[in-house]
Amino acid sequence: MSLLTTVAALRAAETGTAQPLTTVRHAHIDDHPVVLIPLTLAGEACAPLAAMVGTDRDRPVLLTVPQPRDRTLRFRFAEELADILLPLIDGCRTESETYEAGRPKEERTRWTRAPQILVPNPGGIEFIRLLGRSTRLRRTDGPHAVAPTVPLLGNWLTWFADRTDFPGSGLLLAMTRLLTDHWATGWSPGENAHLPSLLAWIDPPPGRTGAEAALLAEDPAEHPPAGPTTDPVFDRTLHELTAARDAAPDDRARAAVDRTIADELRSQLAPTWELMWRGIDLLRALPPAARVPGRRAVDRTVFTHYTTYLEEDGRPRARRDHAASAARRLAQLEDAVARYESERAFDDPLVMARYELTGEAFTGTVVDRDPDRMVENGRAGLFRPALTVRVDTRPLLAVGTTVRCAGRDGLKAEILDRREAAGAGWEIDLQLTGGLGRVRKPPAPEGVIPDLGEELCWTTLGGYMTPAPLPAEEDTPWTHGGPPQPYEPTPDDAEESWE
Amino acid sequence: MSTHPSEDRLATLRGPLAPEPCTARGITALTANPGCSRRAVLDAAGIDKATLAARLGRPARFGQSPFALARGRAFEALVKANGYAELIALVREKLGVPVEEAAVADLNEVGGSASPALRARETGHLLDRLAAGAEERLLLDHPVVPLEVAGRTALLEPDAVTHRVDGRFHVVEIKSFAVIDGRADPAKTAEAAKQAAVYVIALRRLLESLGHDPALVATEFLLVCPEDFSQRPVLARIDVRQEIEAIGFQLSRLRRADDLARALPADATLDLSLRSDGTPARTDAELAAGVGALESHYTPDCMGYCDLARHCRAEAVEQARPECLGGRVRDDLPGIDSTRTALRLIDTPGDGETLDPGHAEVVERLRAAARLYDSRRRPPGPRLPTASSETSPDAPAGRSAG
Amino acid sequence: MTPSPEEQRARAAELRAALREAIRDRDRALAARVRRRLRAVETAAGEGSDRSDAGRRPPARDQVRRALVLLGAPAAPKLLSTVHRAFFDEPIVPSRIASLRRDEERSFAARGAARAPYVCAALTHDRFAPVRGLLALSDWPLERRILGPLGPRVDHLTHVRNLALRVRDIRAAGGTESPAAADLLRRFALTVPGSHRTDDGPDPAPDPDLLARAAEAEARLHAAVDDRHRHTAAARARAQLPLDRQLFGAAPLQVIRPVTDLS
Amino acid sequence: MMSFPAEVPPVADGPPPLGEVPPSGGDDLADAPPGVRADAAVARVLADLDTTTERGIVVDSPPGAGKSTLVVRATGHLAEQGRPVMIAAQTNEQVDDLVDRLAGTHPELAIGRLHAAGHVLPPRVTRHPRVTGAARIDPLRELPVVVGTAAKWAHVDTTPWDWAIVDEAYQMRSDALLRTARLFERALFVGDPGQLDPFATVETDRWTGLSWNPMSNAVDVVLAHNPGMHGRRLPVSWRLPETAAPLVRDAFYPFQPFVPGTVAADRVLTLDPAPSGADDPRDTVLDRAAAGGWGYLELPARPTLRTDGQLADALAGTADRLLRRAPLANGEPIGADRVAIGTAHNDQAAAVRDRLAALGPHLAGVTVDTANKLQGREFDVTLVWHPLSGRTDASAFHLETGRLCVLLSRHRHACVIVARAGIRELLDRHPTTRPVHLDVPPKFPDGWRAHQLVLDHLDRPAHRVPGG
Repeated sequence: MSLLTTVAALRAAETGTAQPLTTVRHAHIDDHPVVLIPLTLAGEACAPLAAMVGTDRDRPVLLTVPQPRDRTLRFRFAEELADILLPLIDGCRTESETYEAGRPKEERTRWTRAPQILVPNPGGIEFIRLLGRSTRLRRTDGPHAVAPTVPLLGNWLTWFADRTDFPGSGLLLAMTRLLTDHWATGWSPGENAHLPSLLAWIDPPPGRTGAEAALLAEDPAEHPPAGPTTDPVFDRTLHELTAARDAAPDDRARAAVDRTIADELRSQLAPTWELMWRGIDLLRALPPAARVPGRRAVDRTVFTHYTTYLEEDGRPRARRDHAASAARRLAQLEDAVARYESERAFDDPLVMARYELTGEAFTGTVVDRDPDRMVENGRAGLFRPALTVRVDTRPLLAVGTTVRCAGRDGLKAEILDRREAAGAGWEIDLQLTGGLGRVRKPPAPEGVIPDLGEELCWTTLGGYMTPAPLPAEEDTPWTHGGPPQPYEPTPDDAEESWE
Repeated sequence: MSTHPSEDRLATLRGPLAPEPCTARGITALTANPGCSRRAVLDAAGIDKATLAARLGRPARFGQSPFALARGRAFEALVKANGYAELIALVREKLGVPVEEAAVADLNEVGGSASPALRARETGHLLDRLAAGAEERLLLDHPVVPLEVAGRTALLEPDAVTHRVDGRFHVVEIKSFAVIDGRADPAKTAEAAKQAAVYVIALRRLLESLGHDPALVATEFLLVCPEDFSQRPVLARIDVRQEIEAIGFQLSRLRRADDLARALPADATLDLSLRSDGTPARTDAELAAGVGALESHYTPDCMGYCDLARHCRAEAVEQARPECLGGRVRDDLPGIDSTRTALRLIDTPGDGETLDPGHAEVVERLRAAARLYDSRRRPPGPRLPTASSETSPDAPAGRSAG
Repeated sequence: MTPSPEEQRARAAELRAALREAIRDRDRALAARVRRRLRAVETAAGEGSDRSDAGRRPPARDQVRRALVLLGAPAAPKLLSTVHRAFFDEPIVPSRIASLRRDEERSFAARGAARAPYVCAALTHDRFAPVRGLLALSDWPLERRILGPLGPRVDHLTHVRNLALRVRDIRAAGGTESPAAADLLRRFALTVPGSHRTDDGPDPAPDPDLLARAAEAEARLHAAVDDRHRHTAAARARAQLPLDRQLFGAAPLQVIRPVTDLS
Repeated sequence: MMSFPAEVPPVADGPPPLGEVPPSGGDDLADAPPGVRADAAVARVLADLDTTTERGIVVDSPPGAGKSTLVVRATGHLAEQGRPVMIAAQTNEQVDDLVDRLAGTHPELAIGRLHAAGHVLPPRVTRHPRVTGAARIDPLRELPVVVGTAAKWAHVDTTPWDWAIVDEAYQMRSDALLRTARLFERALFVGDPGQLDPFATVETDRWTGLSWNPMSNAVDVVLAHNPGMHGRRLPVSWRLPETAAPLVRDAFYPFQPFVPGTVAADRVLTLDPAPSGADDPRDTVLDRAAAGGWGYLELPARPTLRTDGQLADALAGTADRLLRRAPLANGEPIGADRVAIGTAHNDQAAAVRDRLAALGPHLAGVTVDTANKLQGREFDVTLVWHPLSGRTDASAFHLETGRLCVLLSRHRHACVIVARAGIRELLDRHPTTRPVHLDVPPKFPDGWRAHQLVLDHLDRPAHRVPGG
């Protein structure tokens, strides 16, 4: 968030139309995203009620649980969902490519595709997390046996939910977050969590402003909530229907009620299904940012790792992280946050503007350059070409700060001086300390040192630290409780009644 | 400092209807947006905000699902079924209550009557005897405890109270939200903790009025929830000293509502009563004027809990108040009370208006941001008049875009 | 022309949406009208619930009595229903238990002890009011039907013991208890100390004999105080109440003062 | 005045929250002079080092209670017995300070300073002949004492030490301890529990309630897994003057009572008289602070930006007035380097620095920094930008107890707080509301109450000066 966002929101409120927060799209939108809209039963931790799911806009699949308190019907839902999702996940494993990674570098293989699930809102992500949790520990034998696909689905859903916390990951995304990352509305963040209103702001129907359309879109009769919680008034209908189902004298009557329940649930889900695809259209219309494919490659790599894990080990994740795995995940998350923040700024001048406003970046024109500058350091001296950059706003970065150049990967400089320029603006003296190739004396390779008159953005963003190693799980020290018991699913996990 | 005149004032505002009963949930709401004068007066006068909102033309958009209500009732019944078997097992296992302790008192009814007043009296007698050590009860089921709130007596009903845990009374709250892998929804747990804190305050005042040490009521409560995805109950002890303090503080400044009510115009009314022929005693316009005379402190969070929020939001949008866009925007526009003013200050730098020196700094920053924003943004608006036909040419023609 | 099933279903869906709108607008009159039309359409489409199935089931009275005899102490409708399903194959419809006690009271008033035993009330030990939601048998002595502070616990232990013994007997006769009965036993075992063979967690299949003994052991701890309560109260009740009140409980207390006046 | 219903007891009367270090150390000497109590507490820790059968000791130290002295003495104590020790602190600044003090106190001791490659050791370290700096552990491993940052230790691979000392342990994140714990068998953890918790750049409650939550501080984690460990406490603040210690203790350390090591007469702050005729609130507030230890300059109420220019002016101007009036601490001149201005945010610090630079070079030595960066530091006089000044709401960040505690406990003589009026009303509107997690006891004192207590104190006529 930034003052820039505030300006965009003010303009949105003024014009009644959502305003862009980016110039490009920073998320990967797959060619074949799986759209999944879950509904759950009110008052329960995770009792699936229905879901609309599929990769084809014109062929949504409706799954329903006509009596959500019935354990058998719940597992039938999980099985049906598995029957849809697992082949789609498997379908990503058709082609592979090689890439170099590791230290020392080695050649590795990964799939050329990875799945992408889109849900309407963060509540949808939470549903996936909980459904994953409630199915991955099930046993496929014994008195509470479930179909083998159910715990496998649980593993996958858990994995998706775990990955979605990493900014920049495109494996499981919430539409409201995607849209609010790219547009500002004239409403508050809480109200923007309502998908129908949010889309109305961004793409209002003809003849209405976004603000008017958003207000109308709050009517639950026209625009049912995008799940997973249902409209409490709709629940009254459902409550009567499930009661009728329970009282049905025979299978034929029960089947009739089931059909009615399915119709009613479809009426609640269909509008959101349409909204999801409109959101996808809006996002696809934005040009992708330069670093989106790179982040998608990370998704494909972790997807490849997980498919391998499932084949070679396949034990479900434990209920909670142990000390070392928690710390490892925290380090990865902090690294991902830093990378994503700076990558977005490097890819998008409108995002970079947020950092310029806070003084963490500046854009200036090269007004002087000394491409052959050497500074004294022992016998050889150091090759440190110098630039003077003219900026409009008062520089806030201190002398000695290291900055990176937004347009030129790897080009790094140190601020030597800053002063008010004669006439207007300010001048900043920089010496280049990195990104010069391997040369140790002039001349620098062609085109590396910015030219006079070139306008470039410099920023403190972009320096990453490799976190220090963590102990293996079995070496957890006494300060953190010693080595944990390796996780084995217990009969209790499997038995945990789902009712 | 008699409160009578102002109580009369609040009663006059309300008209002939009986005040809305004061519940624990209502009291915990005191800690949500305590800066809102409108809400303070409406609550102190016991006005039915849902009905009021409907009369003002913007009925509240939430309510409870029959499934959620049924689930809540069913779980409490399960925990208390079979002679409180599950609850007794929990306090024995988790809190080390000895097996000898199994006496209970069902205060849902007294002598076959469910009258809250009778139950409150019975609860008082029993607590008195328990505190004095004359009797022993492990559990009191649904005791009724009075609490004086703004001149009215609220009769509060904790799910249960245990005695005999560490020698103190503990409030027990039975909630149907799940504890999954040891974790519960922190917002729901916080709401339960606040309610428990109200009960603790009420029990402490009751014991004190009976001449006992109020510290006999523990400052932690026992939360019973279903575990994971099952119906099996689990118990957690939660320290509510901070909640007791926060709610105690808000209770102590309730007098504010009286002062606010006294400042209203003489003809102001919030009377929702109906005449004998079923028509409203006061017109909607009169009600709107009465509500309008009370200053609101709208924030988007209000939409989550206040029945009147949609009315207040419409009012705030009308006035282009910055808080409509969220706390973040409001913080960026300190001292500027409308987004229209903010935009005018941004976009007309040379209109000769002398800036308030306090605003100068704000405006300078906003202008810098606006300059950058306008120079970097991509063209506004969607570029998708016929998006669907671009991406999927075979799409059926009838699909609606709205 | 009669509308097709599809048309009827569509019509019902429309009416349901209209009903929701009426509820949202708090228009009760409209809601009632729409609801009537909806019922009509649903019935025509054969969707509505058919609740006229009473004739195919044995009278609830007999079912409740059977479950109470097995349990041996006053019990709540939910438990009676569960027990009946677990040990006599079918659950008792809860709605039919609800009215049972009142029906029995009327029947007793009309025909006296002729139809005994009646399904009657358990009584509170202080005011002899009918205990909320508990049913008992009229041929049980008052001592068994009066609940003091320890009464709910002791009665639960009685239930546990009797059900455990029944399961033991079923097994002894070479049979197997129903899954519902096994489930009930497992749940009950969690509530009685000493009912598991090991300390490391609940037993997935508790030993009925051990469970019965554990329940008896805890009941013995409470017996002295509980029996005293029951006997004293029963003696008082016999002295104070006519026979019908001894069976169905004293009339409820009257509220004398308004709710808000507690001082 | 704030009024609480009589039935609700003040929080301080309750039992200490779970997981709190049980108070011990020096309490049996409650009536003894501060010096005796402090010595006894240190002696007890040293004895623990020799005798404990647990894997460690935790020592809680309120502000200025001789934490560094304890670390130096514990190091000397172990070295005397020929027991090598590794020391981990949290920042290079802290490590360099510590090395300087260690080498000054024990000039005979060979000390290794483990640092990152490319790090340039400051003169205060290099001036000691027995200090060896290195970026790798090999040349230092056999020295009796090796000091480095926790971040550097995390990359070290060598045989474990018998004892480690972890300094500023409450500032160390649990995952940093996890990375270093393999390097020692036992450890002495020293730190100030009242300061800011370490932070992470991600928000998640995935690990809340876990005893090994990687986002907790090191002490909480180590105590959760070693409940038998000794909890000790340093009972005397040598820094805080008699005017400050009771307020800081009541507001921030309700369960770790301590006393000031000095009396008012030991801490005399004198200023030249204010220029005659000028009734400048900045001078008045300085006079109040000199007389009573606290000054509260209250500017007119107004919602402001975080970087309230008038507040920055007032802080810089007051610092300017202070240094122009030839301040003396017990007769010794107070230089700009003994004055600090504390803020909540970096941009506030930058705004103050700009103003100071504009007022002249005599203010160049004044330290201006955020609470996070002022942790562990000490000055004669501090000026504080009140975290709630000009705000329209009181967020958890701004209410955080540790932030206010750091800001109000850096001074030896006097502290001037500058704020917009209206904080009382702000607090009234924003009572504590915390999300409640199972197995996570509430933190005491909570920020709301601490702020109330501090404001009650500052609002007194002896301290408060209306400004502007």
